[in-house]
Amino acid sequence: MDLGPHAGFIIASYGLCLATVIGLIAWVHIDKANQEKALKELAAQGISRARPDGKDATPS
Amino acid sequence: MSSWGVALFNRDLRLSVRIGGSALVGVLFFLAVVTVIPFGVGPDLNLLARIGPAILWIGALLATLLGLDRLFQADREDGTLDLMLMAGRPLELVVLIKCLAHWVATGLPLVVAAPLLGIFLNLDPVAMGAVTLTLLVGTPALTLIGAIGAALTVSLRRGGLLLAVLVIPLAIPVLIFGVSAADAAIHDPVPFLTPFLILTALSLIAAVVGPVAAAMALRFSAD
Amino acid sequence: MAIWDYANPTRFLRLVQIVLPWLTGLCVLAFAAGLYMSFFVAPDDYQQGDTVRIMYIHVPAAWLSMMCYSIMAVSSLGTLVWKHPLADVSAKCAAPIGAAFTFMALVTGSLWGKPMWGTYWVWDARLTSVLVLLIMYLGLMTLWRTMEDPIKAGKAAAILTLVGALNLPVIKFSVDWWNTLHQPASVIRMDGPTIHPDILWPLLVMAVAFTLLFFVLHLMAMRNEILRRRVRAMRLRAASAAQPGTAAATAQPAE
Amino acid sequence: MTELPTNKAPSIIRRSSPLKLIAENLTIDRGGRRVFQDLSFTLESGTALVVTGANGIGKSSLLRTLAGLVSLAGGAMHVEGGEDDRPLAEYAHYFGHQNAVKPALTALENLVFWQSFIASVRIDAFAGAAVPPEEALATLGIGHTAQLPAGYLSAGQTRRLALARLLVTPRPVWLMDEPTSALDTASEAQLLGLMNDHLGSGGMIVTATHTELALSNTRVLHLRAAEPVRTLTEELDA
Repeated sequence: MDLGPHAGFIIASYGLCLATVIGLIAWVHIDKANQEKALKELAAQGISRARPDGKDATPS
Repeated sequence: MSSWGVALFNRDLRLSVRIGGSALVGVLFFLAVVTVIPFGVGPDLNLLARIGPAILWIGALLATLLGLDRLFQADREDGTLDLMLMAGRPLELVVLIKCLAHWVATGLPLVVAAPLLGIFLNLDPVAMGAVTLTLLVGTPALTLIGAIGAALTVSLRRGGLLLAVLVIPLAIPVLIFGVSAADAAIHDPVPFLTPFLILTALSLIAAVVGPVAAAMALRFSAD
Repeated sequence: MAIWDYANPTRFLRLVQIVLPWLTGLCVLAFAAGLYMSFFVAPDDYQQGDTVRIMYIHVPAAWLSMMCYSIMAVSSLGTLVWKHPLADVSAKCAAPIGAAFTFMALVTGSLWGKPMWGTYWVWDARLTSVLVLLIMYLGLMTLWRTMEDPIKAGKAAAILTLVGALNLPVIKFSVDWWNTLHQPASVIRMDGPTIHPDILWPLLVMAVAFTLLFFVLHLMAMRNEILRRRVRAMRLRAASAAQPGTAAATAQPAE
Repeated sequence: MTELPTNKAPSIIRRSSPLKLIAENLTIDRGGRRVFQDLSFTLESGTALVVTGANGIGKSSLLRTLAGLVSLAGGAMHVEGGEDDRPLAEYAHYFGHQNAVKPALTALENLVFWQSFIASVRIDAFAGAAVPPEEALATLGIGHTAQLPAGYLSAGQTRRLALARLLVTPRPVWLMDEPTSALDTASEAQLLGLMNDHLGSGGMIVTATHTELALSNTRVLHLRAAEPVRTLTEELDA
């Protein structure tokens, strides 16, 4: 299709948005991988996640 | 205000006067900023007269921000803040009084210095009076809004820069109406009174929102 | 209440596990439909030509930049007033996403403005407000990063978010006022009921797609944040377990 | 027939019950870590509670919690026998590691400020009275420094200046974290004297300390690490 005389601007807009969204998705995935790796390492050290009193340790 | 308020006000004022003459440093910084601008935009007196109010306002904003990071930090570092939290006085009022003392020590000297610096910027007497008047009404708002940033960054070792980043967006309306009112007095597209009254309203709103938010942040910071 | 059922992070994570695939699928479908419509169905604007197609990402991005801040403001109330345990997680995770959408809105706005108004940037009330919004997002993110303790940081950021929410309308109003003072309205406005249905439908579909994208990213980021706090709690426990109670001389700083 | 002592009637009605500090199931978290949980105790008027335990066990945190500076994750605390809606923090003086002394102000200015700033507690069950600032400085042996900027004071003198704060405003509960630090033996004896006087006038003291304090009427609260969650394990009368 033909985007007319301002094709460059349109492609640049969509391209930058795509790049930003890909950046966000990559951030979320890399972050997830990092946290899961850390959790695995801690579990390997034998540190349990739950507290002895049964309460969850995460945000209080 | 009862005696404890007066005692707090006097103490804070005395501290700012005795420690390093913070008023003097603020005014010197103000002078430095105003001196630097003509080097940036060129020595065209007409141009300077036109943007003079804006320069003075931006200088005042920066000078105010510069001194704000110690507003609560000094009290936190030596344990004073803990005692203030349990003194049985309304923390919002404590913040308001501290802001008032801080403004008298650092903001008021800027207002006094503004007419003198106006001479460098080729401002005519009317413009000088207008800028000074808007600064007098508007700088308390800067201090009060800045108090929120100061309270939020009180536990950070180097919070000064972050404070400026957090506070500047909040200070934009004050700047807009301050400069507009001063401009309106010089070449009037609008009457002076409209932006001036809005500026006054902003200061009054800041006198409520600032202490409430800052007090809340200080309570959390003790944890 | 339903929200309180998911106050427990573990239960929340389980919910995310179930909802996320569906939401992602819907989001992809919506984007496919939206992009197809905006490129092949929607007509050229007689005045703006093909550049009108930028609108299909610009307007949803701008809408999300506002919605995201609203979600942060509500989450902040959740932190300060209702003390919901996931509220500050939600607020913290919304900030980078909101900043990204605000950035998109600004960039596409500039790229749209250049062919239309002949300049990348005007100090128009809307653009300026969005720029201030971006600075506020970035400031909030910095505040979160600088504070070590996530709970303290959450409270501080919640206060700032609420003050910002009060301030945004004031900024909009003052910039509007300032703008009319300095340059009388000369900017083309694309709003109101004049939008033709051929343009409106792709726009709505894209808005839905963007909103879905936001929720997908937000849920994923929240899950990561919960995991991060879990890691933090476990590391703290690891540190205190390695230190028998009697020998240590450091553990608790007397701040 | 004698006149009825009408003017005395109100005081009979107002006669309050003795002061009592009650803490129930205190639980606190700091930085996502539980410091202690379900800690309960009551403290009667004229008694001192000595909190002992290893470093980092949460002694300072307990005192800061009682001072209202750390938010509770669970439990409640209040003072019985005073005004109803007043939080514990406003009955208490906190004497922590930091002195809250401004070096730029004179010793007297520091003290006068705290006297007027901190709200005093006047209730029947507590006989403590406000000591004039000059007198408080003299009592602590730093009367000669009254007009000196506090920055010129030695560490021990600054500590005593901080202590003088507790005398100029009467408040029934003293929360003292390592009160003897930076004090020499003579000043320590003086501090003990002041603490005993405070107990004698119906006050209460909660103190965290490593050294033995010869206080008149003490109870001991020993914090011990219960693996891996730290809880209060025993409460003894000394």
